[in-house]
Amino acid sequence: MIDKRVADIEAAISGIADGSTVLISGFGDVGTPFELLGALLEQGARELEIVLNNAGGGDDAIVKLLAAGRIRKVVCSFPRSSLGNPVFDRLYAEGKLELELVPQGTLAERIRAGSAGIAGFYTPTSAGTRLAEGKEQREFDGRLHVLERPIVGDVALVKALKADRWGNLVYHRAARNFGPVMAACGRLTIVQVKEIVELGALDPEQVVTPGIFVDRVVELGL
Amino acid sequence: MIDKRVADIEAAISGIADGSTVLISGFGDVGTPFELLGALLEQGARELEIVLNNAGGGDDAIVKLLAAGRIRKVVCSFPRSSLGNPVFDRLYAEGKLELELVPQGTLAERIRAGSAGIAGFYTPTSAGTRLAEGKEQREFDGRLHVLERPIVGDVALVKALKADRWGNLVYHRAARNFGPVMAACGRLTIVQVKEIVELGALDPEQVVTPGIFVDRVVELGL
Amino acid sequence: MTGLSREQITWRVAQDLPDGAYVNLGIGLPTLVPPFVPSGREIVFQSENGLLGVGPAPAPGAEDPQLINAGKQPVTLLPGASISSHSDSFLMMPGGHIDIPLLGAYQVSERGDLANWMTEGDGKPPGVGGAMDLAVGAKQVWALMEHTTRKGEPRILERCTYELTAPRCVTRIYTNLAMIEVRDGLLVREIVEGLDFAALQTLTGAAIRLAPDCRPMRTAA
Amino acid sequence: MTGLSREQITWRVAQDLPDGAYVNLGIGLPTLVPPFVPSGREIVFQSENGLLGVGPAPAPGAEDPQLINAGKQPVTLLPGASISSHSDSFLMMPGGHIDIPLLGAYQVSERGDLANWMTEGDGKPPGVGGAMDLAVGAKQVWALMEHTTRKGEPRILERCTYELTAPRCVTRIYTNLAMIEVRDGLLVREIVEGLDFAALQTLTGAAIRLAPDCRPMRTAA
Repeated sequence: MIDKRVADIEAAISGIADGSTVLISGFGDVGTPFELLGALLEQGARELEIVLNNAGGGDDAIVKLLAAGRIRKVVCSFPRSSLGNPVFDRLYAEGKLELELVPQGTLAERIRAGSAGIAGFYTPTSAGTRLAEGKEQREFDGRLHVLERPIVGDVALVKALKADRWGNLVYHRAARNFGPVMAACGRLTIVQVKEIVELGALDPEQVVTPGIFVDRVVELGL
Repeated sequence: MIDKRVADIEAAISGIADGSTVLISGFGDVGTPFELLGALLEQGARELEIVLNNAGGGDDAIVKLLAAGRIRKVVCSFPRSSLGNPVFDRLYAEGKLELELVPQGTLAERIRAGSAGIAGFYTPTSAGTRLAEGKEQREFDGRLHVLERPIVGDVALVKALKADRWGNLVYHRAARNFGPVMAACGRLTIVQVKEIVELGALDPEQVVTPGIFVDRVVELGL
Repeated sequence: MTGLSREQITWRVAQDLPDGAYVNLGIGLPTLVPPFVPSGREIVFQSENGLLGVGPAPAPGAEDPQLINAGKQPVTLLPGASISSHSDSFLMMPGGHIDIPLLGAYQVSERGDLANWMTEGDGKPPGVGGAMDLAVGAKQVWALMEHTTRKGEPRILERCTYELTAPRCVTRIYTNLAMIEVRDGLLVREIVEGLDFAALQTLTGAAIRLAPDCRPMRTAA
Repeated sequence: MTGLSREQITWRVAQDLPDGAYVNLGIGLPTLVPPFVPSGREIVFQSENGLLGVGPAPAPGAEDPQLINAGKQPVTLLPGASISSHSDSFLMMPGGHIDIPLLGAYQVSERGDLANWMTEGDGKPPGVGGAMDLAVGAKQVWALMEHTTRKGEPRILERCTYELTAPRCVTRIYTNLAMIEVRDGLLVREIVEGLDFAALQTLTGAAIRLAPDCRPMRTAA
């Protein structure tokens, strides 16, 4: 029997190795699996490379992971927060944190490529800018493009609305954002949901993330 | 006001120019817009390049377009039908029809790339086979990949279940197949649906093809 | 010369959005545009985080905290709206499906280069967000900006001095002083009342041309 | 020597599918596998045309004509099933999400090259379908085939003579005569009753090795 439900958040987050690349869903606070990140803080894995759109702010769990020295590298599009992120700013200024800045759409597409077995793609985004430096640039149809390589996550941490025991997922409103693309890309995909429903309760037409991409789901009621 | 509804199938299909590249949704008969294709037969455009998974069979509208000499080139993954397609076979054998054979997943991905402004991507599919001949092949991480270029449709003909006046679409079961990816890729996307519903009747979470990709919808009741 | 207020700039932009257009709203000034769309026009506003058909701000207390725009402000959805994942949402920009991205700008060059993501070091790490994705692909890109910096230095230049977001992408510039088309250089289509062309040239870091039909810049009555 | 029937080959394959596996069913022999999965195991069958969680054939008269598998036969969906577009469905193959594609084969080479899409000219245009996509990406690819052609010529060869679907992809071969692992050459794990290793070698176009624990090939009781 396929049963991806786990009893609690500690079980959900167990087994993440030092040095892992961890994809984290969310756009700002929305769709960000803060409870899984809190458990990751307890779990103890170090030297992590995290891939996410923003990089935390205020006193959220991402900032706490940064402050605890657990993050080696951040791959993101926008490491600034309206709440401020002095921990990030300090670590970055001191050279203690590697930052790879990636345009938001390119970030999503590189993760999708990782999930799809695509070894690279040519996008016009960032061509002719500083972010293309050091990358192969090539003209197609008279226009400059940048070769972007895939991102593959050892782990993906995702927040969704509902799951079933096969790991099928649906999301709420703008909390969908990076969830589907990251869930498909994690070698180990761990999902926190508000509610686990009976198998068959999700209409096959309305499943957004098919269970094939998901390894563990934990119900948190939020 | 945005109103993509058109009164009848002739209005839906109007304005397709000779020499157009026409994407046609469907996998076998399922999801294939046969009524739009019938109207295309009447409409008269010639020298068409059609992009689709199969290439018709029996006496369907694709075979009729072939028989009428309206098709210059077929880009597809599987030009064979259990119903037989002697018209295709004859035209192909006589050299009167160009065939570009593309693996099914590569076909979907090339169309997606066309819709996304991606100028090319490296896939392992077909590397080291006859279908990679003449294409750039390149090793990434010790594995051979093929550079595949995007497909862009002048026109996409798609079958869906329901639409609203903004062009939002939902599909029925396995009839989804190439619909979403082709709808997003046509410079002119024309959709036949069973039913047109009121704006707001489709749940935003459940829209499969956002209306931004759609230009015309026609209600056929089937 | 202060010219138009921020609201007046966004009002002016809103008047030019054609009925039925798909318009992305960048963060900053562009998010102020929607309320000023003339009645009778239906515009579909996209927010890069997966929303198409963004409606007005919700009534206080009626916010859905998981329904936000690119600027992380609560929004609503109109009838006809749809939700996409990030990978599906970002198909719409480089793929050319968005008719007009409205983007804030630090600098624009005379050939339409856009700089809107990075100023000279404020000591903090740079953020690019969706700026570069939005600037490529669309046939038209409209930049919204103050004509000069607070110190009075021009933001419209022969060459941008800040890092580029994308080369040769901006097709039209709306500032507090003028509306300028980027077409073989900079063509001034409108100037605010009380400013003449020569004065505008002194506030602009590249050569500008006066359109034969240049008009006073419209503002809300 | 005819060995196993088509049903017996597919029964034998079904016994090896582990509980919880995601399995793609290629057209032909593989589509016969599902009814033979031992009870108590939950296998998720994928059909390349966007179905995950394919169930048994529908009762006559209960078919949904728009719910078909890759072979264009009517199917059902199990509770837990999901529908994807073609671009999302084909993420699952080269992306390595499918645990085991079950593929029909014309020929397999001793290094695991697969030929299953094109024979020597029957005069008709070639069709590739999803064969090449399915053959790449998965850690295991199981080929299902008759051990020889109708004329008795071997289909397991040092080098395929037909056009390749993908090089070095097949990890296991189930035929009417044997189950063979592709592991530094061809390792025979099971042989049908009544056939000895030497006889199997004469029917095979490449050198085979006998596994120390080689057993008689199991069939349904």
